Amino acid sequence: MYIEITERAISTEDALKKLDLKGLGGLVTFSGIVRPTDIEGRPLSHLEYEAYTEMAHEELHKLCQEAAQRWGVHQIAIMHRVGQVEIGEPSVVIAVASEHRAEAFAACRYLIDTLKQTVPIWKKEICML
Amino acid sequence: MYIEITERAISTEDALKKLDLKGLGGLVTFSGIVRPTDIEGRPLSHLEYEAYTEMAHEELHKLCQEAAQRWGVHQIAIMHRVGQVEIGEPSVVIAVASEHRAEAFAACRYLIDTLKQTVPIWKKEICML
Amino acid sequence: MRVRVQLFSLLREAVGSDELVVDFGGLTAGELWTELEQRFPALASFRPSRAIAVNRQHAQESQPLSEGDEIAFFPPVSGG
Amino acid sequence: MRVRVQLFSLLREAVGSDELVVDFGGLTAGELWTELEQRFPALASFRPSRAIAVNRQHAQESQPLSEGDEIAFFPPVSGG
Repeated sequence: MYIEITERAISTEDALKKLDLKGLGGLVTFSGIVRPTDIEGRPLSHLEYEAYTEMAHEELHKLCQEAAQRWGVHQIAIMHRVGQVEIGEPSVVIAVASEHRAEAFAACRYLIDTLKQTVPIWKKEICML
Repeated sequence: MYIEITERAISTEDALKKLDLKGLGGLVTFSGIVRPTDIEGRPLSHLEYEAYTEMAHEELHKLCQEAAQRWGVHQIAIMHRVGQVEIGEPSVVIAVASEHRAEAFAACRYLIDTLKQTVPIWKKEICML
Repeated sequence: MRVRVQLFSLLREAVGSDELVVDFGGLTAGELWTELEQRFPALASFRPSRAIAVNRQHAQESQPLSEGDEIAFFPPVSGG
Repeated sequence: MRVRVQLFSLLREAVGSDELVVDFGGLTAGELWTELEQRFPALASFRPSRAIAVNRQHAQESQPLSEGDEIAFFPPVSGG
Protein backbone atom coordinates (compact mmCIF):
# COMPACT_ATOMS: atom_id res chain seq x y z
CA MET A 1 0.00 0.00 0.00
CA TYR A 2 1.58 3.25 -1.19
CA ILE A 3 0.28 6.79 -0.55
CA GLU A 4 1.87 9.98 -1.86
CA ILE A 5 0.76 13.59 -1.75
CA THR A 6 3.15 15.53 -3.90
CA GLU A 7 3.82 18.78 -5.73
CA ARG A 8 5.48 16.88 -8.55
CA ALA A 9 3.78 15.48 -11.65
CA ILE A 10 2.21 12.03 -11.29
CA SER A 11 1.17 9.39 -13.81
CA THR A 12 -0.50 6.01 -14.12
CA GLU A 13 2.94 4.55 -14.83
CA ASP A 14 4.31 5.98 -11.56
CA ALA A 15 1.50 4.40 -9.57
CA LEU A 16 1.89 1.04 -11.33
CA LYS A 17 5.55 0.93 -10.36
CA LYS A 18 4.51 0.93 -6.70
CA LEU A 19 2.52 -2.32 -6.99
CA ASP A 20 3.75 -5.87 -6.57
CA LEU A 21 1.71 -7.78 -9.15
CA LYS A 22 3.16 -11.17 -8.25
CA GLY A 23 0.42 -13.80 -8.37
CA LEU A 24 -2.31 -11.25 -9.11
CA GLY A 25 -4.59 -11.33 -12.13
CA GLY A 26 -6.49 -8.02 -12.31
CA LEU A 27 -5.15 -4.49 -12.36
CA VAL A 28 -7.38 -1.41 -12.48
CA THR A 29 -6.22 2.19 -12.55
CA PHE A 30 -8.05 5.49 -12.36
CA SER A 31 -6.64 8.91 -13.23
CA GLY A 32 -8.49 12.13 -12.67
CA ILE A 33 -7.32 14.64 -15.24
CA VAL A 34 -7.74 18.42 -15.02
CA ARG A 35 -10.39 19.47 -17.50
CA PRO A 36 -10.12 22.72 -19.45
CA THR A 37 -13.41 24.19 -18.23
CA ASP A 38 -15.27 24.57 -14.97
CA ILE A 39 -18.70 23.06 -14.35
CA GLU A 40 -20.35 26.00 -16.12
CA GLY A 41 -18.11 25.71 -19.15
CA ARG A 42 -15.85 28.68 -18.40
CA PRO A 43 -12.25 28.20 -19.52
CA LEU A 44 -9.78 27.49 -16.73
CA SER A 45 -6.15 28.49 -16.54
CA HIS A 46 -5.22 25.71 -14.09
CA LEU A 47 -6.18 24.25 -10.72
CA GLU A 48 -4.58 24.72 -7.34
CA TYR A 49 -4.85 21.92 -4.81
CA GLU A 50 -4.29 22.28 -1.09
CA ALA A 51 -4.18 19.44 1.44
CA TYR A 52 -4.23 18.98 5.18
CA THR A 53 -1.36 16.68 4.41
CA GLU A 54 -0.94 14.70 7.62
CA MET A 55 -4.66 14.05 7.97
CA ALA A 56 -5.05 13.32 4.25
CA HIS A 57 -2.35 10.64 4.59
CA GLU A 58 -4.14 9.12 7.55
CA GLU A 59 -7.53 9.21 5.80
CA LEU A 60 -6.11 7.61 2.65
CA HIS A 61 -4.47 4.95 4.77
CA LYS A 62 -7.85 4.22 6.39
CA LEU A 63 -9.48 3.96 2.95
CA CYS A 64 -6.85 1.43 1.89
CA GLN A 65 -7.48 -0.60 5.04
CA GLU A 66 -11.22 -0.53 4.36
CA ALA A 67 -10.61 -1.72 0.79
CA ALA A 68 -8.39 -4.51 2.14
CA GLN A 69 -11.11 -5.62 4.55
CA ARG A 70 -14.00 -5.38 2.12
CA TRP A 71 -12.40 -6.80 -1.00
CA GLY A 72 -9.20 -8.46 0.16
CA VAL A 73 -7.09 -6.16 -2.01
CA HIS A 74 -3.67 -5.29 -0.65
CA GLN A 75 -1.85 -3.84 -3.64
CA ILE A 76 -3.01 -0.22 -3.76
CA ALA A 77 -1.18 2.94 -4.79
CA ILE A 78 -2.73 6.39 -4.44
CA MET A 79 -0.98 9.57 -5.60
CA HIS A 80 -2.50 13.05 -5.33
CA ARG A 81 -1.08 16.35 -6.49
CA VAL A 82 -0.99 19.53 -4.43
CA GLY A 83 -0.06 22.99 -5.67
CA GLN A 84 -0.56 24.09 -9.24
CA VAL A 85 -1.85 21.42 -11.64
CA GLU A 86 -2.15 22.26 -15.32
CA ILE A 87 -5.00 21.43 -17.68
CA GLY A 88 -4.55 17.88 -18.99
CA GLU A 89 -2.39 16.73 -16.08
CA PRO A 90 -3.57 14.05 -13.64
CA SER A 91 -4.46 15.45 -10.23
CA VAL A 92 -4.98 11.98 -8.77
CA VAL A 93 -3.97 8.46 -9.77
CA ILE A 94 -5.13 5.25 -8.11
CA ALA A 95 -3.92 1.75 -9.01
CA VAL A 96 -5.34 -1.44 -7.51
CA ALA A 97 -4.31 -5.03 -8.23
CA SER A 98 -6.14 -8.10 -7.02
CA GLU A 99 -6.47 -11.79 -7.76
CA HIS A 100 -9.62 -11.29 -9.81
CA ARG A 101 -10.96 -8.25 -11.61
CA ALA A 102 -14.23 -7.65 -9.74
CA GLU A 103 -12.42 -6.75 -6.54
CA ALA A 104 -9.96 -4.41 -8.26
CA PHE A 105 -12.78 -2.54 -10.04
CA ALA A 106 -14.87 -2.28 -6.87
CA ALA A 107 -11.99 -1.14 -4.69
CA CYS A 108 -10.69 1.41 -7.23
CA ARG A 109 -14.15 2.93 -7.64
CA TYR A 110 -14.67 3.01 -3.88
CA LEU A 111 -11.30 4.66 -3.32
CA ILE A 112 -11.83 7.54 -5.75
CA ASP A 113 -15.47 8.10 -4.69
CA THR A 114 -14.61 8.11 -0.99
CA LEU A 115 -11.45 10.16 -1.49
CA LYS A 116 -13.59 12.90 -3.00
CA GLN A 117 -15.98 12.79 -0.04
CA THR A 118 -13.74 12.45 3.01
CA VAL A 119 -10.07 13.21 2.38
CA PRO A 120 -9.08 16.78 3.35
CA ILE A 121 -7.89 18.10 0.01
CA TRP A 122 -9.32 21.17 -1.70
CA LYS A 123 -9.34 22.27 -5.30
CA LYS A 124 -9.38 25.89 -6.40
CA GLU A 125 -10.28 26.68 -9.98
CA ILE A 126 -8.18 29.47 -11.45
CA CYS A 127 -10.08 31.05 -14.34
CA MET A 128 -8.56 32.30 -17.54
CA LEU A 129 -8.07 36.06 -17.33
CA MET B 1 -10.95 3.85 -30.83
CA TYR B 2 -7.95 1.54 -31.14
CA ILE B 3 -8.00 -2.27 -31.34
CA GLU B 4 -4.96 -4.50 -31.57
CA ILE B 5 -4.55 -8.27 -31.44
CA THR B 6 -0.87 -8.96 -31.30
CA GLU B 7 1.83 -11.53 -30.60
CA ARG B 8 4.00 -8.84 -29.02
CA ALA B 9 4.02 -7.79 -25.36
CA ILE B 10 1.43 -5.19 -24.35
CA SER B 11 1.17 -2.81 -21.39
CA THR B 12 -1.08 -0.25 -19.79
CA GLU B 13 1.34 2.41 -21.01
CA ASP B 14 1.00 1.21 -24.61
CA ALA B 15 -2.79 1.45 -24.43
CA LEU B 16 -2.69 4.90 -22.83
CA LYS B 17 -0.58 6.19 -25.71
CA LYS B 18 -3.43 5.40 -28.09
CA LEU B 19 -5.91 7.72 -26.33
CA ASP B 20 -6.49 11.40 -26.95
CA LEU B 21 -7.22 12.75 -23.46
CA LYS B 22 -7.87 16.30 -24.62
CA GLY B 23 -10.74 17.78 -22.65
CA LEU B 24 -11.44 14.54 -20.79
CA GLY B 25 -11.42 14.15 -17.01
CA GLY B 26 -11.55 10.43 -16.17
CA LEU B 27 -9.26 7.64 -17.31
CA VAL B 28 -9.75 4.01 -16.30
CA THR B 29 -7.57 1.09 -17.33
CA PHE B 30 -7.85 -2.65 -16.83
CA SER B 31 -5.10 -5.21 -17.33
CA GLY B 32 -5.65 -8.93 -17.12
CA ILE B 33 -2.41 -10.54 -15.99
CA VAL B 34 -1.50 -14.21 -16.37
CA ARG B 35 -1.65 -15.85 -12.94
CA PRO B 36 0.84 -18.54 -11.94
CA THR B 37 -1.76 -21.22 -11.20
CA ASP B 38 -4.88 -22.61 -12.83
CA ILE B 39 -8.29 -22.51 -11.18
CA GLU B 40 -7.44 -25.62 -9.13
CA GLY B 41 -4.14 -24.18 -7.92
CA ARG B 42 -1.86 -26.22 -10.20
CA PRO B 43 1.26 -24.35 -11.30
CA LEU B 44 1.22 -23.15 -14.89
CA SER B 45 4.14 -22.80 -17.24
CA HIS B 46 2.43 -20.18 -19.44
CA LEU B 47 -0.73 -19.59 -21.46
CA GLU B 48 -1.33 -19.83 -25.16
CA TYR B 49 -3.97 -17.63 -26.75
CA GLU B 50 -5.56 -18.20 -30.11
CA ALA B 51 -7.95 -15.83 -31.89
CA TYR B 52 -10.30 -15.85 -34.83
CA THR B 53 -8.56 -12.62 -35.58
CA GLU B 54 -10.79 -10.99 -38.19
CA MET B 55 -13.98 -11.76 -36.25
CA ALA B 56 -12.38 -10.77 -32.93
CA HIS B 57 -11.52 -7.37 -34.44
CA GLU B 58 -15.09 -6.94 -35.64
CA GLU B 59 -16.55 -8.02 -32.29
CA LEU B 60 -14.27 -5.67 -30.38
CA HIS B 61 -15.23 -2.88 -32.72
CA LYS B 62 -18.90 -3.59 -32.00
CA LEU B 63 -18.22 -3.52 -28.25
CA CYS B 64 -16.57 -0.12 -28.61
CA GLN B 65 -19.56 1.16 -30.55
CA GLU B 66 -21.91 -0.15 -27.86
CA ALA B 67 -19.84 1.59 -25.18
CA ALA B 68 -19.97 4.81 -27.22
CA GLN B 69 -23.75 4.58 -27.49
CA ARG B 70 -24.42 3.60 -23.88
CA TRP B 71 -21.94 5.87 -22.10
CA GLY B 72 -20.84 8.42 -24.68
CA VAL B 73 -17.21 7.29 -24.42
CA HIS B 74 -15.16 7.54 -27.58
CA GLN B 75 -11.59 7.19 -26.36
CA ILE B 76 -11.09 3.44 -26.03
CA ALA B 77 -8.02 1.28 -26.61
CA ILE B 78 -8.14 -2.51 -26.41
CA MET B 79 -5.06 -4.70 -26.85
CA HIS B 80 -5.09 -8.50 -26.61
CA ARG B 81 -2.20 -10.92 -26.88
CA VAL B 82 -2.19 -14.08 -28.96
CA GLY B 83 0.44 -16.81 -28.91
CA GLN B 84 2.50 -17.60 -25.85
CA VAL B 85 1.98 -15.30 -22.86
CA GLU B 86 4.16 -15.75 -19.80
CA ILE B 87 3.12 -15.72 -16.15
CA GLY B 88 2.93 -12.11 -14.93
CA GLU B 89 2.46 -10.62 -18.38
CA PRO B 90 -0.77 -8.84 -19.35
CA SER B 91 -2.87 -10.86 -21.79
CA VAL B 92 -5.34 -7.99 -22.25
CA VAL B 93 -5.26 -4.25 -21.62
CA ILE B 94 -8.22 -1.88 -21.91
CA ALA B 95 -8.06 1.90 -21.47
CA VAL B 96 -11.10 4.17 -21.50
CA ALA B 97 -11.20 7.94 -21.09
CA SER B 98 -14.35 10.00 -20.66
CA GLU B 99 -15.48 13.39 -19.43
CA HIS B 100 -16.45 12.04 -16.02
CA ARG B 101 -15.32 8.95 -14.17
CA ALA B 102 -18.60 7.03 -13.87
CA GLU B 103 -18.78 6.46 -17.62
CA ALA B 104 -15.14 5.36 -17.89
CA PHE B 105 -15.53 2.85 -15.05
CA ALA B 106 -18.80 1.48 -16.45
CA ALA B 107 -17.50 1.20 -20.01
CA CYS B 108 -14.20 -0.41 -19.00
CA ARG B 109 -15.97 -2.99 -16.86
CA TYR B 110 -18.48 -3.69 -19.62
CA LEU B 111 -15.72 -4.10 -22.20
CA ILE B 112 -13.71 -6.67 -20.27
CA ASP B 113 -16.79 -8.59 -19.11
CA THR B 114 -18.27 -8.73 -22.60
CA LEU B 115 -14.93 -9.46 -24.25
CA LYS B 116 -14.67 -12.58 -22.13
CA GLN B 117 -18.17 -13.68 -23.15
CA THR B 118 -18.38 -12.93 -26.85
CA VAL B 119 -15.04 -12.25 -28.54
CA PRO B 120 -13.60 -15.31 -30.31
CA ILE B 121 -10.34 -15.72 -28.44
CA TRP B 122 -9.31 -18.88 -26.59
CA LYS B 123 -6.87 -19.50 -23.81
CA LYS B 124 -5.00 -22.74 -23.30
CA GLU B 125 -3.33 -23.36 -19.97
CA ILE B 126 0.05 -25.04 -20.31
CA CYS B 127 0.89 -26.84 -17.07
CA MET B 128 4.30 -27.04 -15.51
CA LEU B 129 5.89 -30.40 -16.42
CA MET C 1 -22.78 -25.61 -52.28
CA ARG C 2 -19.18 -25.05 -51.33
CA VAL C 3 -18.37 -23.31 -48.05
CA ARG C 4 -15.22 -22.55 -46.13
CA VAL C 5 -15.16 -23.87 -42.55
CA GLN C 6 -12.74 -22.59 -39.92
CA LEU C 7 -12.15 -24.50 -36.72
CA PHE C 8 -10.59 -23.03 -33.58
CA SER C 9 -9.04 -24.21 -30.36
CA LEU C 10 -10.13 -27.69 -29.22
CA LEU C 11 -12.18 -28.23 -32.39
CA ARG C 12 -9.14 -27.50 -34.54
CA GLU C 13 -7.16 -29.95 -32.44
CA ALA C 14 -9.89 -32.62 -32.64
CA VAL C 15 -9.97 -32.43 -36.46
CA GLY C 16 -6.27 -31.74 -36.93
CA SER C 17 -6.92 -28.88 -39.33
CA ASP C 18 -7.85 -25.23 -38.96
CA GLU C 19 -9.67 -24.89 -42.26
CA LEU C 20 -11.80 -27.14 -44.44
CA VAL C 21 -13.50 -26.48 -47.77
CA VAL C 22 -16.70 -28.51 -47.75
CA ASP C 23 -19.07 -29.46 -50.56
CA PHE C 24 -22.31 -29.59 -48.70
CA GLY C 25 -25.81 -30.77 -49.63
CA GLY C 26 -27.70 -29.26 -46.70
CA LEU C 27 -29.10 -25.84 -45.91
CA THR C 28 -28.20 -24.71 -42.42
CA ALA C 29 -25.18 -24.30 -40.16
CA GLY C 30 -26.55 -27.06 -37.92
CA GLU C 31 -26.78 -29.46 -40.85
CA LEU C 32 -23.21 -28.62 -41.83
CA TRP C 33 -22.05 -29.45 -38.31
CA THR C 34 -23.86 -32.81 -38.48
CA GLU C 35 -22.11 -33.56 -41.74
CA LEU C 36 -18.73 -32.66 -40.21
CA GLU C 37 -19.47 -34.91 -37.24
CA GLN C 38 -19.93 -37.80 -39.61
CA ARG C 39 -16.56 -37.15 -41.19
CA PHE C 40 -14.81 -36.37 -37.88
CA PRO C 41 -16.42 -38.36 -35.04
CA ALA C 42 -14.10 -36.64 -32.54
CA LEU C 43 -16.26 -33.52 -33.02
CA ALA C 44 -19.39 -35.14 -31.59
CA SER C 45 -18.56 -34.51 -27.94
CA PHE C 46 -18.31 -30.75 -28.63
CA ARG C 47 -21.84 -30.39 -29.99
CA PRO C 48 -23.49 -29.24 -26.71
CA SER C 49 -21.07 -26.35 -26.17
CA ARG C 50 -19.73 -25.32 -29.58
CA ALA C 51 -20.59 -21.92 -31.03
CA ILE C 52 -21.14 -20.95 -34.66
CA ALA C 53 -20.20 -17.90 -36.67
CA VAL C 54 -21.27 -17.21 -40.24
CA ASN C 55 -19.35 -14.52 -42.08
CA ARG C 56 -17.83 -13.44 -38.75
CA GLN C 57 -21.18 -12.98 -37.03
CA HIS C 58 -22.38 -15.12 -34.13
CA ALA C 59 -25.07 -17.45 -35.54
CA GLN C 60 -27.54 -20.17 -34.58
CA GLU C 61 -27.85 -23.72 -35.92
CA SER C 62 -30.88 -22.62 -37.95
CA GLN C 63 -28.82 -20.05 -39.90
CA PRO C 64 -29.19 -20.79 -43.64
CA LEU C 65 -25.91 -20.94 -45.55
CA SER C 66 -25.02 -19.65 -49.01
CA GLU C 67 -22.33 -20.59 -51.49
CA GLY C 68 -19.04 -18.98 -50.47
CA ASP C 69 -19.99 -18.33 -46.84
CA GLU C 70 -17.24 -18.35 -44.23
CA ILE C 71 -18.38 -20.61 -41.40
CA ALA C 72 -16.56 -21.03 -38.09
CA PHE C 73 -17.12 -23.53 -35.30
CA PHE C 74 -15.45 -23.05 -31.96
CA PRO C 75 -15.67 -23.94 -28.27
CA PRO C 76 -16.88 -21.37 -25.71
CA VAL C 77 -14.61 -18.33 -25.89
CA SER C 78 -12.10 -17.84 -23.09
CA GLY C 79 -10.16 -14.68 -23.90
CA GLY C 80 -9.25 -11.92 -21.51
CA MET D 1 -6.87 25.63 27.59
CA ARG D 2 -4.54 26.28 24.71
CA VAL D 3 -5.23 24.58 21.38
CA ARG D 4 -3.73 24.76 17.93
CA VAL D 5 -6.20 25.59 15.15
CA GLN D 6 -5.48 24.96 11.50
CA LEU D 7 -7.57 26.55 8.78
CA PHE D 8 -7.71 25.39 5.19
CA SER D 9 -8.84 26.64 1.81
CA LEU D 10 -11.53 29.35 1.92
CA LEU D 11 -11.42 29.50 5.73
CA ARG D 12 -7.68 30.14 5.63
CA GLU D 13 -8.28 32.88 3.08
CA ALA D 14 -11.13 34.41 5.13
CA VAL D 15 -8.93 34.65 8.23
CA GLY D 16 -5.68 35.38 6.42
CA SER D 17 -3.76 32.77 8.40
CA ASP D 18 -3.36 29.02 8.21
CA GLU D 19 -2.69 28.44 11.88
CA LEU D 20 -3.82 30.04 15.14
CA VAL D 21 -2.91 29.21 18.72
CA VAL D 22 -6.00 29.95 20.78
CA ASP D 23 -6.48 30.32 24.53
CA PHE D 24 -9.98 29.08 24.90
CA GLY D 25 -12.44 29.03 27.80
CA GLY D 26 -15.02 26.60 26.36
CA LEU D 27 -15.28 22.84 26.12
CA THR D 28 -16.22 21.71 22.64
CA ALA D 29 -15.13 22.16 19.04
CA GLY D 30 -18.42 23.95 18.33
CA GLU D 31 -17.75 26.45 21.12
CA LEU D 32 -14.26 27.04 19.75
CA TRP D 33 -15.73 27.81 16.33
CA THR D 34 -18.14 30.31 17.90
CA GLU D 35 -15.24 32.02 19.63
CA LEU D 36 -13.32 32.19 16.34
CA GLU D 37 -16.37 33.67 14.61
CA GLN D 38 -16.36 36.47 17.15
CA ARG D 39 -12.73 37.26 16.41
CA PHE D 40 -13.07 36.76 12.64
CA PRO D 41 -16.60 37.70 11.50
CA ALA D 42 -15.71 36.62 7.93
CA LEU D 43 -15.94 33.02 9.19
CA ALA D 44 -19.65 33.26 10.06
CA SER D 45 -20.90 32.54 6.54
CA PHE D 46 -18.99 29.23 6.50
CA ARG D 47 -20.70 27.80 9.59
CA PRO D 48 -23.37 25.75 7.74
CA SER D 49 -20.88 23.88 5.57
CA ARG D 50 -17.58 23.79 7.44
CA ALA D 51 -16.16 20.51 8.72
CA ILE D 52 -14.13 19.84 11.86
CA ALA D 53 -11.18 17.57 12.59
CA VAL D 54 -9.69 16.98 16.02
CA ASN D 55 -6.27 15.38 16.09
CA ARG D 56 -6.67 14.54 12.40
CA GLN D 57 -9.96 12.70 12.86
CA HIS D 58 -13.26 13.93 11.47
CA ALA D 59 -15.28 15.30 14.42
CA GLN D 60 -18.62 16.83 15.37
CA GLU D 61 -19.34 20.17 17.06
CA SER D 62 -20.02 18.31 20.32
CA GLN D 63 -16.48 16.90 20.42
CA PRO D 64 -14.85 17.88 23.75
CA LEU D 65 -11.39 19.41 23.42
CA SER D 66 -8.28 18.94 25.55
CA GLU D 67 -5.18 21.05 26.11
CA GLY D 68 -2.77 20.59 23.22
CA ASP D 69 -5.35 19.24 20.76
CA GLU D 70 -4.83 19.94 17.06
CA ILE D 71 -8.11 21.29 15.69
CA ALA D 72 -8.80 21.95 12.03
CA PHE D 73 -11.71 23.72 10.37
CA PHE D 74 -12.23 23.48 6.66
CA PRO D 75 -14.83 23.80 3.92
CA PRO D 76 -16.27 20.67 2.23
CA VAL D 77 -13.44 18.70 0.71
CA SER D 78 -13.01 18.79 -3.07
CA GLY D 79 -10.00 16.65 -3.89
CA GLY D 80 -9.69 14.13 -6.69
